Amino acid sequence: MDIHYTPEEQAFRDEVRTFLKNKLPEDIATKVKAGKHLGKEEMVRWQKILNEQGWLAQSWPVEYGGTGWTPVQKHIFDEESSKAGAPGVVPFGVSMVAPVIIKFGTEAQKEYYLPRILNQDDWWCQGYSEPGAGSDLAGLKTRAVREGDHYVVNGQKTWTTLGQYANMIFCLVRTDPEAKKQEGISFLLIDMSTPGITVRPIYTIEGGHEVNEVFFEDVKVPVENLVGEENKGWTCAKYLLTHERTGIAGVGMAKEALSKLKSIAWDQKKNGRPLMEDPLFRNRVAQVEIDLMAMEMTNLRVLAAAKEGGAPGAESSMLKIKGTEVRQEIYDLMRRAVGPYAIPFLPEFFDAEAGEGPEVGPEYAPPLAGRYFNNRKLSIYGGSNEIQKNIISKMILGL
Amino acid sequence: MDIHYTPEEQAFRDEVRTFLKNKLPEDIATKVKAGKHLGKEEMVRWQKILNEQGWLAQSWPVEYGGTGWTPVQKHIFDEESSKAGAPGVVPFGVSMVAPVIIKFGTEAQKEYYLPRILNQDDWWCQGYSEPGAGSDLAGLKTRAVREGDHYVVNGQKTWTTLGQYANMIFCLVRTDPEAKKQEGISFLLIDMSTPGITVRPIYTIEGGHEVNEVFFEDVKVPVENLVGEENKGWTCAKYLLTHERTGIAGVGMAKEALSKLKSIAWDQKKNGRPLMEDPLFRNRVAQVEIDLMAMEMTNLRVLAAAKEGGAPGAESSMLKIKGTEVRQEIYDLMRRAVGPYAIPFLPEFFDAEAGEGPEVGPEYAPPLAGRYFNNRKLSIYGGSNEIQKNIISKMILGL
Amino acid sequence: MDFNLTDEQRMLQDTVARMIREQYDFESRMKLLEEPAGYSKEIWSQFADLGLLGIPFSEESGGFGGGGVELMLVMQEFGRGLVVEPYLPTVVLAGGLIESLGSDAQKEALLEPLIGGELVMSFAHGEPQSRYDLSHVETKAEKSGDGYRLTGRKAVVLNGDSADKLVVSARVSGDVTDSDGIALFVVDANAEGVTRRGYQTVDGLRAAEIILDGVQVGADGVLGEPGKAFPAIEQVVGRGIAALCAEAVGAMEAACGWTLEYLNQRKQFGVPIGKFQALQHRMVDMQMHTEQARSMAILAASRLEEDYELRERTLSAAKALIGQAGRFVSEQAIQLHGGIGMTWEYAVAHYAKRLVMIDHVLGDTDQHIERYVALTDNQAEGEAAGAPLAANA
Amino acid sequence: MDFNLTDEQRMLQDTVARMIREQYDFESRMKLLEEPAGYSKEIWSQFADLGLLGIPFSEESGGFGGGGVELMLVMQEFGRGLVVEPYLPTVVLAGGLIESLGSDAQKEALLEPLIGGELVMSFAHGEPQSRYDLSHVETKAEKSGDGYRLTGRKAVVLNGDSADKLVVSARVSGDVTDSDGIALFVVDANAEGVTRRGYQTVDGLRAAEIILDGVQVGADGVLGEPGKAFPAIEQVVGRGIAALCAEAVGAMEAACGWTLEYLNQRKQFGVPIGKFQALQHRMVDMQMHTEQARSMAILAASRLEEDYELRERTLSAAKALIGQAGRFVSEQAIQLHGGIGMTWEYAVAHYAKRLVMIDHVLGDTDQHIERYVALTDNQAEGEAAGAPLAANA
Repeated sequence: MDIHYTPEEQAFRDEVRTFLKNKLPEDIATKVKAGKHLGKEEMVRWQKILNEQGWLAQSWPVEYGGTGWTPVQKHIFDEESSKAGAPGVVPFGVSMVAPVIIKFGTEAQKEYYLPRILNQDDWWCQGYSEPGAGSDLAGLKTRAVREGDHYVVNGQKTWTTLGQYANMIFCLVRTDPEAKKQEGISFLLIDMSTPGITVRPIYTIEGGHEVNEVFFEDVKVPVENLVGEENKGWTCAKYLLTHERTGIAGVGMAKEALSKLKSIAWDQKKNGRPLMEDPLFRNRVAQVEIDLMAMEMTNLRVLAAAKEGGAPGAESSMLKIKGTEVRQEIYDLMRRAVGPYAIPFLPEFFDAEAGEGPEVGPEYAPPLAGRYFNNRKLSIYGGSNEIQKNIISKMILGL
Repeated sequence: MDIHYTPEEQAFRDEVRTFLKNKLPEDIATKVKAGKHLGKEEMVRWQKILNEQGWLAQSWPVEYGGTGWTPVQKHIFDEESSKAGAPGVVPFGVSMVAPVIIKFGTEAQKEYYLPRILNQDDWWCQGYSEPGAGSDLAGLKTRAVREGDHYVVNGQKTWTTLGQYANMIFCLVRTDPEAKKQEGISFLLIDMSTPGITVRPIYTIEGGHEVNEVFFEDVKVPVENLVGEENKGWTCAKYLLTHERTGIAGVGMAKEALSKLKSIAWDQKKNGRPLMEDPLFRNRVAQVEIDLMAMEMTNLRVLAAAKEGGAPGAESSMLKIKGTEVRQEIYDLMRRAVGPYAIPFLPEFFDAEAGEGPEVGPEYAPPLAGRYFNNRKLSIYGGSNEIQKNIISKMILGL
Repeated sequence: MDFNLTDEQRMLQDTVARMIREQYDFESRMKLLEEPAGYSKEIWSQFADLGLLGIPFSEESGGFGGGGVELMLVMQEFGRGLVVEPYLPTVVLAGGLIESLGSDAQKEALLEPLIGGELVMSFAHGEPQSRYDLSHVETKAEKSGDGYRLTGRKAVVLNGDSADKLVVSARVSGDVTDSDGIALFVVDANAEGVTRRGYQTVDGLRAAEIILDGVQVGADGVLGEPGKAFPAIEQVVGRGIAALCAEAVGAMEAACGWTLEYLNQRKQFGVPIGKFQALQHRMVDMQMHTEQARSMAILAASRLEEDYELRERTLSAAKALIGQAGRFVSEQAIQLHGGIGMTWEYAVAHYAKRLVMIDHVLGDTDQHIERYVALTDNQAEGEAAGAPLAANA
Repeated sequence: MDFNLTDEQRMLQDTVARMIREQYDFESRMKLLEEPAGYSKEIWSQFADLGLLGIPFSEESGGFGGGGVELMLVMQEFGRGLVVEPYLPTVVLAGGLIESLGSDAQKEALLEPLIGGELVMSFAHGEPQSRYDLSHVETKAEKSGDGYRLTGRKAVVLNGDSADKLVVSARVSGDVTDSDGIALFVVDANAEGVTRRGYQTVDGLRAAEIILDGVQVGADGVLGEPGKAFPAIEQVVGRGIAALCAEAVGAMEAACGWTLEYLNQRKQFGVPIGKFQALQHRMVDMQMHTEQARSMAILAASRLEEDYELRERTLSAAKALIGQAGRFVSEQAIQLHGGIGMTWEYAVAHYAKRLVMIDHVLGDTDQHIERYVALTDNQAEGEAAGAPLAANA
């Protein structure tokens, strides 16, 4: 048992650091570190750089252009990326639809879509959730009816993250309404420019626009866009859901957030002293830091098991819960750290460089309340933490 | 709306104070304040004093010797009693079986039992729980078969508090095994000296003996000891369970415990300063103090509603949960306050006056860990806090 | 002890409740945010017509003569409706200071139009470095003619962008955090030297950063004895705290109500999600926090007229508990709703924002527990711990 | 990075696990408490025969040469069995100090019988006023002949009642809480002037108050350089902390195991109570706390040989987290069991007591978070926060 990186892992870490130092655009890193939103151009620019380096498709098999990294290497990459202020890779193409295409797709699908994903030609989004079906995916209602060499799709998807940028969507649709709940579902790839598709923004609690509703009205989808067999889409969906999720704990993001919290708490004054020297506040920061330390170790243990071939299984549910709790706690402390300056709502500060007129509070303050509220989503999406506990109690505990 | 006591209520409080000052035996108060166990003699002695004053039967109708107090008066009495170090009245006779006898008993039963309860001639205990049925009372198995003018009782009761002192037990027994769960149960009064009854102590986590198992083997109980109708015992049980429980929040006890916690934390030193000046510990004490303040107010609101005739109903479940949480937190802080001196197990210190040889830690320390562990029971007995939440979610929230 | 409302109080409660119910549904409220001032002048006039703007003022000042309980009843309904009108800054804070310290002439000149709804005011007190410390005042007031000249900066002044007049605190003597040496001034919001940067707040209200660059105030603008304003500030802020506590209780009730409805209506795996025990128990926890908060709001309202220590200890305890309860209720209301609770279009998100932001106004949980401790340890310990809540002072 | 055990480590683990499984079931363990010394001399001999008493000692000292991981593996199994034998005081603490500071002669005289199971020792360090402060030593050592004379009082000395010899700390110079000026002595437990009051502990172990009334120690009883013992004490206590963390993880596993079994077996309202979602989620929380604790126990074991700051920061972090996790698991294990979990006859109660008491030994959660903060703020902030866990020092 040895928790240290091996010499190879250390060399890899150095390589990642050098790459980030040389290739990560400074404007992007600055925005990420300030907690500001990135636009599409910025995300695409970074993903192109990663692709040039051959580091975009971390979980693909090597023969398709994957990195062949071990879980520990992925962890190192995530950690260094967060630390450097590199944005996370938008997962819908490279980490979600691609593995499904690789596993279940036809040769034609692989040849067409995979290079386009790597080259940033397509922006994918996800059509899973529906208004009536949240954590209960099998209850979905969007219908696809075979008519000749097309499916005709009608229905509605929701919580489609960054759908406003997407030209492609992968969808779960019901192809056999008679079948039992999880049967009769198919996995379709749909071009967003097809007539009949409407995207409507959903504004979230903090005023941001990350998610969308997508409406389908008599949308014609060629049958060759079916992945896997008709009515067997649930297999694809399950594969995707249980597909190894190295980064689910968000250790790198949490560390970055913690480091930002500390710098804010050193800067803020309470009764003339840094807030970081307030015993109560300092204790809370230490608590979450220790919790994060333990979680990182738990994450490494799960990764190591994954490397040995042990399936991460329900352990990733634990990491999801713990990881979101830790991050939510950090965002909460950041909001509280700035006192009354958490109150102003200055959305122009989220994206742009600076406000006009007299500044309002310290530069780091404006996004904090919004970030706290926005990150309530962490314990909701990707299967709410309650659902994760149900999974653990079934899979690990046998209850 | 006025949260102050009326002049009448103030006068009553003074009366209670004077009574306690003059009549509460000092040896008893000292033991209670030190967190030591009382013996049977001490409890009986105090209850006789209360009875002489006419203050023992607080919830009985006046015609049977009750006080006729309002809920606020009962609250005042509880609060002053706790403050003075008066022991709580053992509830099984005066507060549990007596109201059932008054409501459902025959004239003969009332005439015989009620004076004996007031005079401390009988010590009652409760035969409700069974090994197989915890919070699910209706599942009980103890059988009573009518044979001539007797019932023959077979079965087992458990968690019988202070059963070791009792000469009488009131029991729920199954008289009709064919009936649906909650039907076919009867309410019997049983003399503990009847042949076939065995009492076995249950020692609890901290080493104390408060509860017992009671075994019944062909125990003959005269039919005149049936309360209410045969097979309608559930009505008595429900009446008893929902019977107004003024003191359920334990405000007085919590205040006493808090005051003790504070005096311990002022006495204990951490890094050369009183522990009470440690910002983190002080914050925790303040938190629980504020929580208790809110709970007392909630309790008063519920009492006021009860005075106006509004049934306390599920509100008492809220008070039960909150009251036990607050007390458990206080006991936890006391244990933590004394540091390593929570470790020694000195049961002779719980009851006797002082140990031998070199003293072990401060005088107040020995019972604290035991008290913490023993009081884990608070969230379990009388319907666990989980059961209380089920009740609230059904009764108040309609879920 | 008596928790019943008087007939008058019940009438007041009914009046406000009806108005909120009828005119302040969620959609209407969201439209008000787009008004130039961030609230509705029309509704403000209705408040005036109903007498609400005079609630806390004495009858001599033309008010209703209401106490803590009346204020609580109004604010609780405002909390239910997420009311955005500037009741707290105008009526409770600025108005309260004028009534407390103002000369007869000032009261007459200011309170009458304020109660009538024609004059909207704000209390410009907090500063960029003050955090929640009430005595932290860097803004300087220098003698100038028979008045003063004010220089400094005020931060997150609620409704400071649209107020007609401001009550501004400034220091005439002492160190930055001394409670002695603070003075109050009535300043025209458009006076020369006043620069305001207004903005929306996270919870849909309005506030402003206000720069005072040598603003000249005449003798008639000096409120009370210069340098001695702190006790009045503390007392009026205390009333503000009680008001916020009551507002929070109203908002918690609404958030619980929405959540309960959702649990009963939303189905998953074929049953209403309110059938899942883990969610039921969470709902119970929300309700219990709300009840504890309600108790503290009542206690705070009931002790506004008590002596300093008991009053301030109670207010700090109340604000501390309500900050925690509000956060719990907010977070769980969102969590139990799932994604929909995260959306701008859905009321729960806005209740959550208001509740969390209330903890950033007039001192947060941490600050008030600290203050509670400081005020408690001043007293004889035994007394403080064992004193019956309902005991007369 | 590699979480696999070596073959030797796996063998060690299997050996201890088998022994605990076969000889240390709950009933047998409860009988041991009635032994005169509070533990079984026979099992102690078996530990010696299996080589367990030599685990942390170097091969030159006749030990096994094990590191943190080996210690962890042994202690974790001890935690599962609620082992009452004095492994921590004798082997880890007293033995550790002798190996760390002892002369060759002292090592030879003491470690050989200790590893062989013939000599049982204790570390008499804490005092009535020291709480968890390691440098608080009031006991005085005064020069006397070529040795010292010890006067003072030691508190809650684990297994101090039955130990043959004690390692006693006493002050040769400096103020009560100075880390400089502390010396260590080997004292015969029956020496003149030593009075012991032994007692059982809440968790079924034994401890003693020890009064030293002018106890004479010869030159051969002085351990290391007088006045310079503190760094060794800190390091050996650190090893003790790692040991307790591992023991706690074993006990948490057992408590979770009992609870899970109970949830599956106990029926209420006609179904196993493990079908109730609120209880399921609580069980998940217990499991998650245990996993987090396991991670910290591994981290603590892995960093025993790192440099001072990293090592001590990690140990304090681990002890802090494990104190909290242990309390949560204990309280919930009892709660989920209901009444039965409160009974002396049922194992869960005893796991709970051990877990809660571990937080009272060698520093509790509060003390270690405070220490973690002090050690962290010494460092460059950015480094401390962002440093990857697995980074080589």
